[in-house]
Amino acid sequence: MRVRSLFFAAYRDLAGRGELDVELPPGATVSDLVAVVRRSAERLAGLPAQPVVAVNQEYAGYEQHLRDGDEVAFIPPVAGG
Amino acid sequence: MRVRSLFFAAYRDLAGRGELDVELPPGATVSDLVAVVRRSAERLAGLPAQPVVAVNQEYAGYEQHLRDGDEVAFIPPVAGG
Amino acid sequence: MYVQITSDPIQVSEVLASVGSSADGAILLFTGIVRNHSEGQPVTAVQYEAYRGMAEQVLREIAQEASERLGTDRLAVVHRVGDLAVGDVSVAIAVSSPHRAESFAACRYVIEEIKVRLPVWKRERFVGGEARWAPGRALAPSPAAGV
Amino acid sequence: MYVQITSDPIQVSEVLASVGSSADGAILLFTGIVRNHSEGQPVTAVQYEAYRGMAEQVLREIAQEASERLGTDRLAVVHRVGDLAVGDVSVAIAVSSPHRAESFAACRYVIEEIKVRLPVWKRERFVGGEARWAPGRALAPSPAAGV
Repeated sequence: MRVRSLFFAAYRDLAGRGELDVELPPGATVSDLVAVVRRSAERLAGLPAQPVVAVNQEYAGYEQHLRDGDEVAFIPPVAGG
Repeated sequence: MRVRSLFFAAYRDLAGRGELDVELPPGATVSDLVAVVRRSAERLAGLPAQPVVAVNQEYAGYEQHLRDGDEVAFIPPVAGG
Repeated sequence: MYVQITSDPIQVSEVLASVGSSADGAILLFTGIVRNHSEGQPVTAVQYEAYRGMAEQVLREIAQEASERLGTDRLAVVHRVGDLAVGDVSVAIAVSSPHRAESFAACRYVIEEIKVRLPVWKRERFVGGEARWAPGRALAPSPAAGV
Repeated sequence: MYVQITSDPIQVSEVLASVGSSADGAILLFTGIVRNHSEGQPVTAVQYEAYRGMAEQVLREIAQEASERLGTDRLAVVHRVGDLAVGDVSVAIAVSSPHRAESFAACRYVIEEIKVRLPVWKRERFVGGEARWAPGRALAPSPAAGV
């Protein structure tokens, strides 16, 4: 299956890109995705070991299983207001 | 000496008047004034035994000594805001 | 710092505009409004009476104390007296500060102190024409003990 | 209830006017403003970036939760994104309720939750042209534990 990773703000600067499509085996979790993303490029290894993520625009835990077409956002510490 | 008593809101309705000039012996305190005022007319006996008072526009204790020309306001429970 | 007791309608936008600065990240505005009910009974209008000179002095003291909590002197408070209709603004408080915590603390302080210290009274008029002085709050410190 | 993420300047008077009713005795307005300083350094401008779709959804959730504290649905919150200058309004929150305690609690709740949950980021530009992402707040619950 394929999921789309999104990088915002400081993470986008770090990644050098705002999006990354990732191929994952069926049954993969958020945890698996984060590991794959961090290994996929040298600059992406600079992401925190456990960044906050949102799956399809909802904050998600690392055990959550992903599905084909999911949108997984890597959320840096927020600074709104 | 002579002091001026002021009655506001519910106390004015009770007193049937907004002001009352009172003659007091030298050295009289707020406590003395309140006693004299409460005795001075039947309707004024309806005032609380110890109403909050302000002397010359500052909240005052009952032991405070009064001086000729002082303005003593009888302050009902407040309801601003 | 701007403090006023007035019988004119309160211009909320002016009160708000009187605070703020380029150093401030937070502005807070509180307005008290004449409600159409009081303790379950429908209210048609109210009348605020003040011990005018003292009320101005007490309001200034409250503003001064709040300003210390605020950390700035960018604070405005206006209390209206006289005849008000439902929906009219009876009090407006505006504050600004670099960070929000101070604005919330100072704004709340002003309205809470007004409720217990300001020599102002409210006469509520009910449907049918009956009117009565709103049950107020006695000052916390006992006068016998010396306020 | 009115909730919006917008790149247009925030019309504070409209946000304020969207709350209030004849049953309400208290109206509270909070505005967040771009300060000219951040942690001791002079700031010239900021840029807010949002994960737009999610931010609107989270802001709606926050407003809903606050509305329960408020006891009314008379709540409006608007957050701006894009390029802002010093003095510009970044966020406006207006609430109204019969009594003031609920307004203070709900208004404070909205801004505190925005600060920890809303997927929005701020890039600060300093005198001399240097810019950096403002140090933000990591979400409190550990993602490993399942948010």
